[in-house]
Amino acid sequence: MKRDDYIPAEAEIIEIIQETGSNLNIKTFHLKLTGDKPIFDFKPGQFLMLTVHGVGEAPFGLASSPSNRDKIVISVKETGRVTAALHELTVGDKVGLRGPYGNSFPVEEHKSNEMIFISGGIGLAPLRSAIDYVLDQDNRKDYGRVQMLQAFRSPEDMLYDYDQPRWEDADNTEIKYTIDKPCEDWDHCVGFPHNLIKDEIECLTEGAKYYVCGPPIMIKSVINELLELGIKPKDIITTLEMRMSCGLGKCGKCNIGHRYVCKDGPVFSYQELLDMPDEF
Amino acid sequence: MSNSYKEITEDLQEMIKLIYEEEDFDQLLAYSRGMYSGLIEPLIISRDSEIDFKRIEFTDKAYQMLSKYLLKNRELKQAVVAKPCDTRAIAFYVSENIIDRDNLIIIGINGCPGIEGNTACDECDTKNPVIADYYVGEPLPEEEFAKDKTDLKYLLSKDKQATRKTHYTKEFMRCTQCYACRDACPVCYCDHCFVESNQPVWLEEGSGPEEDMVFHLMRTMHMPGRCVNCGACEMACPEGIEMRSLTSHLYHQARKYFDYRPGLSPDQRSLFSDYNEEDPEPGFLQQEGD
Amino acid sequence: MRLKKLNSKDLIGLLEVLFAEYNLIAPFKVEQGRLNRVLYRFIRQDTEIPAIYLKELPETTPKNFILPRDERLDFNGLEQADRSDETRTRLFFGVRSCDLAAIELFDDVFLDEDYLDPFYESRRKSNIFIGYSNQILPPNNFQKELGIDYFDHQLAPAFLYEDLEARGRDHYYLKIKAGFEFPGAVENYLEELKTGENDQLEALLSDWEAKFAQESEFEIKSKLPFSEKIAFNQVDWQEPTASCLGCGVCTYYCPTCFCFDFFWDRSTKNRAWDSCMFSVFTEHASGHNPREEQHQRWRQRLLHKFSYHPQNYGGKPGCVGCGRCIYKCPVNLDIRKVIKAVDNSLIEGGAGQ
Amino acid sequence: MAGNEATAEKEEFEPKIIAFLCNWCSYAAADLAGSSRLQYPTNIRTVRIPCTGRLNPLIIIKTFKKGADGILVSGCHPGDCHYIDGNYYARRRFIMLKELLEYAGVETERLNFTWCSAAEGRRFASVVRQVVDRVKSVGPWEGYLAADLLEGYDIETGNPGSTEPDDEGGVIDEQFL
Repeated sequence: MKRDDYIPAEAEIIEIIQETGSNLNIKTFHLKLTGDKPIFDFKPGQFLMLTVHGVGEAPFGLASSPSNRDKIVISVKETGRVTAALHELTVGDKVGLRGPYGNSFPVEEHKSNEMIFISGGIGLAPLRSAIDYVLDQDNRKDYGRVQMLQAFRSPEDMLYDYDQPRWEDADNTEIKYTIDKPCEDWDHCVGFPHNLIKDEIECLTEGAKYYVCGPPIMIKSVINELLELGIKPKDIITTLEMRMSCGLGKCGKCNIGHRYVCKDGPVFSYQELLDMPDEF
Repeated sequence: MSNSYKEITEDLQEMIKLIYEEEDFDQLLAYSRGMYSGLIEPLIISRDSEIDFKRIEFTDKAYQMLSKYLLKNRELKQAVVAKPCDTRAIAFYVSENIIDRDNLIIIGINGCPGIEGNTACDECDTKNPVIADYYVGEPLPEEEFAKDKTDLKYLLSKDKQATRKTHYTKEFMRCTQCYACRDACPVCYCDHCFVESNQPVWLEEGSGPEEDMVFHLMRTMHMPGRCVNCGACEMACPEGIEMRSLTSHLYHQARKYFDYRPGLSPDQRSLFSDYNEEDPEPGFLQQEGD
Repeated sequence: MRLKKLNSKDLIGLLEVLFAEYNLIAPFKVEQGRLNRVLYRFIRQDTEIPAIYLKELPETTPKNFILPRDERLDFNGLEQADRSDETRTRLFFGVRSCDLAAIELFDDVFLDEDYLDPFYESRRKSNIFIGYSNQILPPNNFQKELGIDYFDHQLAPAFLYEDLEARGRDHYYLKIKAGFEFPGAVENYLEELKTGENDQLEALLSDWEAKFAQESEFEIKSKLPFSEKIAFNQVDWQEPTASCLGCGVCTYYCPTCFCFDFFWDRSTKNRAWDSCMFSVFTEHASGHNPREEQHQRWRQRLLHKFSYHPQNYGGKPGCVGCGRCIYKCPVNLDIRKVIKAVDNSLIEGGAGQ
Repeated sequence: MAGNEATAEKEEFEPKIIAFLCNWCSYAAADLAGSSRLQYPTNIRTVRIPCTGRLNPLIIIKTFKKGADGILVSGCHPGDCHYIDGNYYARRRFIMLKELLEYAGVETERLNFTWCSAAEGRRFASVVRQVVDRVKSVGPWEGYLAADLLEGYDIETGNPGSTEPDDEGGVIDEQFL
């Protein structure tokens, strides 16, 4: 019976990585609980509520794999008041942390399948937790081929360039990058992800699971494209982003129909989304 | 001689029947009685859904400003039943190019008998519509707005400043910041209100009483040259807070200093988007000895 | 179960005893601005007791005390409150059955085992509710349609019935349920019912009920929970809710609305009421808003009470039919008109039965 | 005894005054006053604004809320505005704002508007002295609300417990003490 769920635990920022250029400001924060308290165990796809003292609180997807026990990783795009205040903080500053909340990617259930990760911009952050979990040495053998299509607005908006070498030479793994508009010395793909799936990804309609995350319009267009290619709704998994305050299904902000994205989600298969009203 | 509500109701029913035959429009805005509650509520009905003209009414409780609903679907051609203060708000919309005059069929109520419990009606200075296409009721002679009327009529003019401060403290302590006053006000039409802005933060969250006062002061500061003194803010307040004296005071001071009353004609410039070299400077620090 | 009768003087005596024993909260008629309102108030001294006003339905409900409009989430303050038992129990006197049903709804939401809300629990646990009813059906009340009994509720250990037409000792009936004891001193204000008088109250209540039945002709044909699919796809939400101004007053005065938001006052975390009728309720920092239009917010409010809450909480309705949202609304938008619109579509859609 | 104690208290009271100075005239005048060694009270904290026309009246309302005891707004003389008519527009707003705040209970001495051109260093110094004296005469800022009534405010129910004549105050909420 959780009693102290609204009051955040104290955490400290141990590292800040500036991921992108200044116009689309994304930073990755490495956090650990003060007093070396052990990190709460979580599953890929879950999220936490981060409090910037005196400013506010917001949900952030956990971007590190659960097997990484010594720090919590989140990536934050500067859009509103809380994220702007968070971007002002420096290493050593204290923040509030509570969680983990929500369900998780069905990675256990999807063992022995091929895994395809399609991400749009900051949508790569929650997927990174699942990617690292799948590519972890003692999990890799349980999964088939891994394909990734990572879309960004422009080359300097790419995330996790320090992970790319590790991902690229993980076995039986291919990564394709794409940006919106062509620009010089860019030799990867160009264009929106839903137009590239047909020829960049080898789509199997059996034994392959598709993980999609990005801005709402991108999720919808990629899902439509996958359905056209014959992928079954139950094989398409996405994670939604809603405005949240409590994270426990009480404050009434994040519901789609009678289901709460914070408690029954944020991860939904497209099968589940089909019988939920179109309200996200 | 002022028109009775019954007469106006009957005239309105006739007039709207006539308009349904003669004019084409997309939506009608009028008043009617709630099916279950029996309370007066705005009737917003599209032209093609069938309408029972007998349900159209005008009573002493019809304080809601139908002109406010014009803003919600500006691209439609709308017929609206308009009290004189409504027509002033509409004239203001047209003068600020917020709404296209050709999209409107205004049914003005002449000699408005006023709304029960609305202190604004006691000091009303527009008994007849300012602009309209059709009229109901007999026009009342416009009371020439005597100079002294500006000081006497509105509520707290003569009291000492301390009593006004106590009055507003007592009133605004009840404010729950639900913003019904802003939502009911016909001249509150911004897309992004300062209330909901979080960059910059004008109103700290949480409803401590002083923050409520700051909200009302900031809202009132938008009113000079817009407020048509209709009293809808006070009538909409679920806590019965008396806050109209703030906007009413500025309404009368704008008359005193600039001889300006908003919404008198569709081609009028608004108070703050205009100036005059010889505007007065009351209370400014002039030279050395001031 | 014991039945007692008392006249107005006895009632005042009874309240004085309760005032000595408990933190007494009761409704008062207060003149505020241009409104005459009935509000719950802490009673500070016994001279205020005669001014208690029970006849009309209060505008506020125990919700203001149990889930306050503004609450500082002071966790360590909570610790002391738990340990110190000298905080006297609070006794709410004169609570209507629809408001009691609303408190029961809050208990389902905030006291469920896996996410127990400590702040709600500390304000809720030491409370006693004494019910009240008379023969005036509050305006716009449709609680019958949601299966809420006019004259009793299991959260109230005792219920007071006031017969406005009777004089003297027949004016008030007090039903005290088994297992509940008033403080001893109360006994001398209560007159034991003579034999054969028990069914006198039953008769009174049943013809009150008959009177109420004719007064409210509003009826919900479809069973709860309303089907989400049909409500989303086949109901024209725009037309019945076109006059809504989006001010959120309905949710502030609704006894069953509990949506909240956190905010920070310097470094302390606070909780305050929020409203799904506000435009920024679901607005993302990126500007994306799943519910742009006001009729979508109305759809959320109505379906939360008539579809989502019943689906998540075992079929129990999310609305108690008290009617406050109707006469408090600045444009008097009647929720029954919107319920009817959905009800009709459900029946046409075949899912009604 | 209380008399001089009050004045003693006033003596130490050094008002915090926020001065919104228009960059082209009054800010330059303040600069000139400084460079020509003119003495004037140090109570003002200057905020440079491009023109008085740029000053949103909400900023002034919020400045008082944040605890300023007095405010001075000074710009170019009407007709000399670097942006031609910024100060003309500002003038109407300030008149209305002054009327509103005075009506709502804020002493008129707290809110001061004036015009001061770049050459009037001396006049700027005397204006500041004048404003400091005016604000001192009304004492420190205690908020927009009558503080004594706040005791009765009962945040829990939002009912203003103490405003009823026969009521001495509802549950006192320590948040507001």
